[in-house]
Amino acid sequence: MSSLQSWAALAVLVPLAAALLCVVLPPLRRAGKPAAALCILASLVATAASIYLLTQHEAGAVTRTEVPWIVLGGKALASIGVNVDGVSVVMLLVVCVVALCVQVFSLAYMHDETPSSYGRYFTLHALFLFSMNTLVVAPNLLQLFAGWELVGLTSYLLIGFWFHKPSAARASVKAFWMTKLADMGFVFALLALFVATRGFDWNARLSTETATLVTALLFLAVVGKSAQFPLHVWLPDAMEGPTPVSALLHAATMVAAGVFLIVRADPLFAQAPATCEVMLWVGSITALFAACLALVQSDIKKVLAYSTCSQLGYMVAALGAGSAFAGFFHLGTHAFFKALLFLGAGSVIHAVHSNELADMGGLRRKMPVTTLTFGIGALSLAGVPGLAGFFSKDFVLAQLEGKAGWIPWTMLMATSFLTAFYMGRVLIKAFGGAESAKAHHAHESGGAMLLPLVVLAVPALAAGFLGGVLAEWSGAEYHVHLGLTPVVASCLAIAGLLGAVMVFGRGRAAPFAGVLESLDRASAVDRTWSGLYRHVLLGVSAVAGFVDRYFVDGLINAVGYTTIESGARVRRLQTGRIHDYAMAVVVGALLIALWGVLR
Amino acid sequence: MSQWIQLFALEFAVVAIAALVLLWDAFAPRTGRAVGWITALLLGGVLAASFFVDGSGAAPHGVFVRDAWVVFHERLFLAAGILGVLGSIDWLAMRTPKRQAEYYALLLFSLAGMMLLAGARDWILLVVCFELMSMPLYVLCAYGKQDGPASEPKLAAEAGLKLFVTGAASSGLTLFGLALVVGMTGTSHIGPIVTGGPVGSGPAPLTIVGMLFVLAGFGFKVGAVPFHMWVPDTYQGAPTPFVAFLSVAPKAAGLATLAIVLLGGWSASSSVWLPALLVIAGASMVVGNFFALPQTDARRLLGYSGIAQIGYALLAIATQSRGGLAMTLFFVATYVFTNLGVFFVLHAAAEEGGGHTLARIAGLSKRSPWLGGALLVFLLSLAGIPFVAGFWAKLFVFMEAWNAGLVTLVVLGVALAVVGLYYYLTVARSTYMADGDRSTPVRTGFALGAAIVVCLFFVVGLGLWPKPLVEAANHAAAGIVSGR
Amino acid sequence: MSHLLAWIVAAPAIAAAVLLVLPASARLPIRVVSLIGAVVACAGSVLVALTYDRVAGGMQMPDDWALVPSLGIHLKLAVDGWGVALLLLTGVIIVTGVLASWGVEKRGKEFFLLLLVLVSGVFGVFVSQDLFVFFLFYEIAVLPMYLLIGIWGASHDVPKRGPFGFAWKRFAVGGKEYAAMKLTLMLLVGSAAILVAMFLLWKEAGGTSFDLAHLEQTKFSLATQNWAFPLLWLGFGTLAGVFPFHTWSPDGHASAPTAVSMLHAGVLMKLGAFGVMRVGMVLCPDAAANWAWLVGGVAVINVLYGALCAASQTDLKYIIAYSSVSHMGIVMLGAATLTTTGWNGAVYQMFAHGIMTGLFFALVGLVYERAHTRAIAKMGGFGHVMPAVACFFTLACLSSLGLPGTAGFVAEFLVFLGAAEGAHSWWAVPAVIGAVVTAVYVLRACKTIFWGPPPTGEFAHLTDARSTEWAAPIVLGAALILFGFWPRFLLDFIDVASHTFLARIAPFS
Amino acid sequence: MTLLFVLALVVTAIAAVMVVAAKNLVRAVMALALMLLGTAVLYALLEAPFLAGVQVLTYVGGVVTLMIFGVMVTRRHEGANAPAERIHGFRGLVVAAGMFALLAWAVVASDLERGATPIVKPETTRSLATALLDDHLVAFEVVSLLLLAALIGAVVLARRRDGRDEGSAILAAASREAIDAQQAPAGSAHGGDAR
Amino acid sequence: MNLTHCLLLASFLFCVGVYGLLTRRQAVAVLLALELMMNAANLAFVAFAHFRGGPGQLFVVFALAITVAEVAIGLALVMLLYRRHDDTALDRASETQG
Repeated sequence: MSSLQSWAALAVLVPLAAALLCVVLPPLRRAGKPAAALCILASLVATAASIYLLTQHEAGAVTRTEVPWIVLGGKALASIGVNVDGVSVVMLLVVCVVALCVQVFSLAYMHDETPSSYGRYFTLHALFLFSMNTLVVAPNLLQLFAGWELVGLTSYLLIGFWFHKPSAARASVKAFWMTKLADMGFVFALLALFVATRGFDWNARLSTETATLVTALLFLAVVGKSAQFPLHVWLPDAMEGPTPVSALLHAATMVAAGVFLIVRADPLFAQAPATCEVMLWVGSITALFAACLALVQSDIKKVLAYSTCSQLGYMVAALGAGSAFAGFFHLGTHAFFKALLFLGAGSVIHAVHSNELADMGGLRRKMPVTTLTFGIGALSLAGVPGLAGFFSKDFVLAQLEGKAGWIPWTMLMATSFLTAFYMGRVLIKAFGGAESAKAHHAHESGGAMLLPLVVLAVPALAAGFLGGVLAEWSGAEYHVHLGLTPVVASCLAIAGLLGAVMVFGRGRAAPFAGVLESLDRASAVDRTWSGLYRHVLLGVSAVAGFVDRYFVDGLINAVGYTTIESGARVRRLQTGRIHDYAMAVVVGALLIALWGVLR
Repeated sequence: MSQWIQLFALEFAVVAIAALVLLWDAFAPRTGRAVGWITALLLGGVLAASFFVDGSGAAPHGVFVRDAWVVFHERLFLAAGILGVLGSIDWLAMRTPKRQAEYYALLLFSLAGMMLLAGARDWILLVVCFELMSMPLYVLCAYGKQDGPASEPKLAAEAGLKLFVTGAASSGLTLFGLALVVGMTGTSHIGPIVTGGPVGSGPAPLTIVGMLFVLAGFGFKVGAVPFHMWVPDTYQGAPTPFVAFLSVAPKAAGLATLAIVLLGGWSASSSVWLPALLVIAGASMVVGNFFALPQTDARRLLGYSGIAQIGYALLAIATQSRGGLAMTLFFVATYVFTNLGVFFVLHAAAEEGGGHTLARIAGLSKRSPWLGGALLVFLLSLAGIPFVAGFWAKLFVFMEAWNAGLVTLVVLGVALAVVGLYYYLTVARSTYMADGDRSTPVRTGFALGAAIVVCLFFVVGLGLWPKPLVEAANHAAAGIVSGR
Repeated sequence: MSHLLAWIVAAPAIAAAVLLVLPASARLPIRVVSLIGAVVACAGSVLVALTYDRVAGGMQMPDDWALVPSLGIHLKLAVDGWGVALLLLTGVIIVTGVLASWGVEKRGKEFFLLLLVLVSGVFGVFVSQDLFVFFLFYEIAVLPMYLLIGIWGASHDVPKRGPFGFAWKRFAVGGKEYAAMKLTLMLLVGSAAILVAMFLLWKEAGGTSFDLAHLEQTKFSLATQNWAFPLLWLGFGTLAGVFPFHTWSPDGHASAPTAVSMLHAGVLMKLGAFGVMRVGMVLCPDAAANWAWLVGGVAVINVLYGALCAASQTDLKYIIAYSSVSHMGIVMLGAATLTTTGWNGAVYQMFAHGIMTGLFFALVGLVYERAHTRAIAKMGGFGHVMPAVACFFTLACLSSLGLPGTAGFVAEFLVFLGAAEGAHSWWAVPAVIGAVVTAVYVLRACKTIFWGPPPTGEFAHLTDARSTEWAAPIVLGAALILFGFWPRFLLDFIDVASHTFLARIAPFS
Repeated sequence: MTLLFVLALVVTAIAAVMVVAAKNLVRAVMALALMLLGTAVLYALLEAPFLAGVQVLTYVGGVVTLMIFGVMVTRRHEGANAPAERIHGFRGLVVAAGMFALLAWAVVASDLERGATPIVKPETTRSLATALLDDHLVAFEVVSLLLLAALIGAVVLARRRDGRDEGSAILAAASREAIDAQQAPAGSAHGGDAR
Repeated sequence: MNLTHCLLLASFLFCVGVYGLLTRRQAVAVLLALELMMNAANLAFVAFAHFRGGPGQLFVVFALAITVAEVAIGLALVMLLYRRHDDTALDRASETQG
């Protein structure tokens, strides 16, 4: 077990140790602060390990060690371990850094919680980091699935952190059920893979139709976890959780796990062009649809949630177009600036004590640092040239231009315009314009909250330039090419921003806003899902419950009843009169004799 | 003379005790429990003696043969007799203080009849012993019940008459059947039916009718189905301590007779009687279990359960194998102790509760846990739940029956055992789950308590370690059916 | 220790005997004696697990007493891989069960006495190698269960509806006596079927002995097997909650007191599945292969149907009882696949589900003792007043829906793999859907009870677990996680046994 | 010889039917006596003189008188004409006829005559006695026990409570009846109205 | 004057006895019927003894004793019935049933 694997294992096991300590020693957890310190220490160690790994790792090398986990008949059926290669190292770094920033941010953000729930919060964070790292460094698809489900668990627990709120309770359960429904795909994929290759390795050579089957099933899981079109309804509701949680899980890391799975299982997806085609279309549709919905949200976190959906659509489309690195690069940059945006929103909400954009306005004077960092994030997301977003998004668009049809390309172009447009809207509504009542006595957040914002602002600015280094590590080709797409894209981005300034600068509502608002309220997808749950699932179970209690059980009661009833009715034969008894004796003897003779 | 003494030592002793008790009561009448205890102790002495004087041999002309089979039955009947006496001491002393001796004397006469019956190999001796066993039972059914307390319905005549009329009809049938059989075979020895008919195809129709009439006659005493109607009514009418004895000893004797006659004598011509026996066994199981389901009076319920148990015993006899007969003996032995125990506990609870219905004995286990526990053990043994003797008994019977190929009857028996468990559990439910209106503990007299403890000892002891009784049964069965 | 197995079986029985002598009023001594009996048995089973030679496998630590030599019945004890796992499960469940029922006030002496007799019967079944003695121990569980539910149980009123309404005239459907009687009679009908099959096999094996090893050697004709296997499957299956004969389980477990439902759902239902596999499939390999499609098909119904029924229940104990039926369906599915993965998954699921249900019923017992109601609609926000119970309940829920990192996942995943590998790979689809439906009803119950605003009114001052009540959640919760993270500790035993048993069937399937 | 046999046979048969069909109990008992005599004659014809004698002595002498006593004691209200109604008349007839048909068929079907070996040695009373007291001595002793048991049993059952004998009971009942007869007008006290 | 005739008579007597047993309402009448059945058996015994040899006559001696004993106890029970119900009709004795 060379040193690289031991560091990776450290990154995974230290957070687990921290979480277990907090669980096993309730007084430590209930004390609040010490638990937080322990978990942040664990994240620090993990981040240090990932940075060390980054420095030590030479490009292209893949080192994997596996410990047999389930051994049947001498052969290792399933094994767990660590796999260090370019993709996992970068992802590990991204996850650890964002997690560290969010945890530091939470120190201040959650300070008015009771010590025991404060402790619980950080324990769950440590557990999340462990799960995410397990997923990232997984050597085979089975461990990846394990991390996948554990991440789903921590998302359930963290969304429902304030479990006294009924809406939070509903949102957390909804999130878990939707992802669990989608994970069914993952399980079937694993089964199909196991039947074909008696193993869970993603480098397996499969026949095209098995590859299509496996990849299609995997993609179903990705649609669930990364909130793609039909299964995206749980993400906006997931905003019920504390904002740092939204920042970490529902922006940067967890929802990106789906994309990471496709990047990780690229050898399989390469063998299934049909699935890539589907991914391309689903990604594009999600991007456009989510962008439209983001435009009309009044809650700042919902805007960012739909924006995440839309950007994930981008990544999925990129992977659909066959370039794994494009998706991965956008995933990396998106993680940083979306986390920055969410934390910025968190700082604003903490100051204004409300999520609604209407309550905010003119915060630039009261909260300069937040405004600056939030601005950098917004511009990077919008794709303003020079910032990180521009490089990764345009590389995605460049891939599309080359390989996919023109319709997805145009859809994504429209999305980049809409993205710039709604981000402009947020900037203006929140920071520009006159000061709202609530904004009047808002004040800049403390240092603990601002430090992470600044730390995250750096990669939001500079990450774009690391494209080359990243590509070299993960063995893909990348070059900043100045063709038609980047020019058109950046023009659209700037146009979007200016449009937002013009429209929202003078306080007018977005054009054709009415249509979009009705679109959001009447979001048929959400209602179909709840309808399916309430009427189909609960309806069928009610029928099953009735049938079991009154038919299957009824039948058995009936059998019991008839036996006893027959006993009661037959009882009348015992008349009590002596003649009948004598008659029985004589007739009995007569019958026996008759039968004996006639035989 | 010494040969006679050796052969009939135990029977002489029993009759001697009866005579002693009668004379003692005639000349120095005394009330209280002395008479009962004397009888019980003397019987105990005889039982002990049976372990020392084990003479075997045959009376002249093979009329009576004393072998392991007889010794086994003698000990079984003596045990049942002792427990029967112990059980009735308290009741008699309370009910008919002045006329106790006759009860014990009649009981002992019936006991002597049974003991002789086991060894009879001649029709005359068999019939006479059979009647000697039956007569006292008719009387004891009505004993002390004609002038009981006002609350208790005076069912003396009814119980006695029902048993008497069916009994007399059966003995009429038996005698007439016997006349035909003895006439056709020309000998009074219980042996194989020599086919008198010229063509030698099989016994003449008249002999067949005779044989089946005799089978019907014995069916009555055992309480098998067509002849079972007297059982529930007599159990309800007769005094409960006596019913305990009535439900056990005569049935064991009846089964012994059936074994002697069917397996010992007529084993060659089984084609005549086997189908009838199988039908009777099956019918007894079905009727016994189904009629017991709705019963609310514990005595009637146990009556029907007795009929069902006899169905299983007849199934074991129908196997016609030595193992089958051995398991019949094992089954009968466990049934004796179980049923005695159940009735004694029921009697104690009813005396205190004021009635035999399940409602009156409700909450017994709360009032006196030991008594409730004992009743539970006995019910388990009847139902065939493990680690009490009944479990082994029932399973061995089914095993041997299956081994002999009676597959359908075993399946029927196993299924009906489930029905059986239902009504045994209704009794357990009333004692354990229902809460009766009384809270005072049930006071059993010392004698009744002793009897219950002895039964409990045997039922649990045999449940934990059945080996000795199984071996004794095998050894005894060899006397009748040689070979496997 | 020479007679280790005999000690494990006898320890609870001896404790019960000691209880007989103790006066009913001696509250603490009764509990201590019962605990000692349980702990000795549990320690014994742990010792067996440690000393069992995994490499060699097969029957170990044999003991033999001639019970009825003339009929070839011997009290022959030995333990195989499966036995080790299930002994461990029984040991853990009985210790936690005794601790969970520390507060039983009504007729405590008889309660513990019956509980110990019940568990010594269960231990007996897992180690007996003589079919007759196997049946004897199997039957022992019948009567204590009846009394335990009948006396210490709790009743529900089930409204009279549906075509078979007339039965309400004679039975108080839903009451504890009704539930006790139904459970006992249905299990006895099952044991009647087993008895008939037992005779079938015994007769064809020469009618000399009931020894399982002897029966395994004899090659049974296909006709006998085609009769014996269905009987054994339905006989033992009734106890394992196989579809049409499962209706005793919801009523029985919902009415039973905590420790009894822990023991019954946790261990006795595994007895049924163990019986089907160990006696049914091993002794009648050809029939097992022929009927596998039916066993699997019914198991699939069990999984889905059980989950759907559970989703429609409003009473907490009924939800868990139906979830037991659904999870036992997974066990039977694993058995029906006739693959080593499937069998290992099945036995592991027996263990995992045993722990899970034990934890569930222990927690439900805690909630019921405090809130005195089981209707989940009335409850809400209990997480505030009893956080520990909420955490452990969530852990149990996660294990039952098969979250990786809990024992439930390992078991279910192995069964899914086995199903996919086996002859009818389509079985895996409904099984996985069943797991999703389980997720729905389990988390819905958890949300309704523990989440939401803090309770007001009568539930405001409910307390968390106290003194002995901590034992069951901690021990069982830890076991769920331990055997979820590191399954090899148990799986090696189970695997050894599965291979030896399956070798008999492999050539046929 | 055969004439006497046929006569005895017919008398016995008719008497038997009379026993069962008689309206009046006393007449039924008399019919029984006649039947027993008929049987005794048949025994004599079948060279069983000892049995004929015993039959006459025990049955006609003992049992019939016992029956008369039974009737008299229990039916004293009606005196001579105690009614003897019948129930289930038809069912009883069907069963009895069925039984007779079976037996008759069996007797005829076994065609006993063919193998009729000549009577080797007639059974003399002496040979009967030796058989009784030699071969079947055990049975003889047991019968004595049986009779003793029956005796004790009958006495125990029939005795009034605590020794008051039967006679005084009858007298007391009769006197009470006389007093009632005077007070109550004619009204025929028929059947056992509860005293 | 042969065996068949005697047996036919015995059977007839037996069946008349059975008829009496099943239909007579009075207890004493039932005893008479029983008496009839026993007597039929004795007749059969004697007939067989006469035509076929064999221990028939010995049986009769014992059968007589048994019958007498039965009648004694029967009458005692009838006395009880009378004392309880003031009437010797057998169907009075039907309080226990079901």
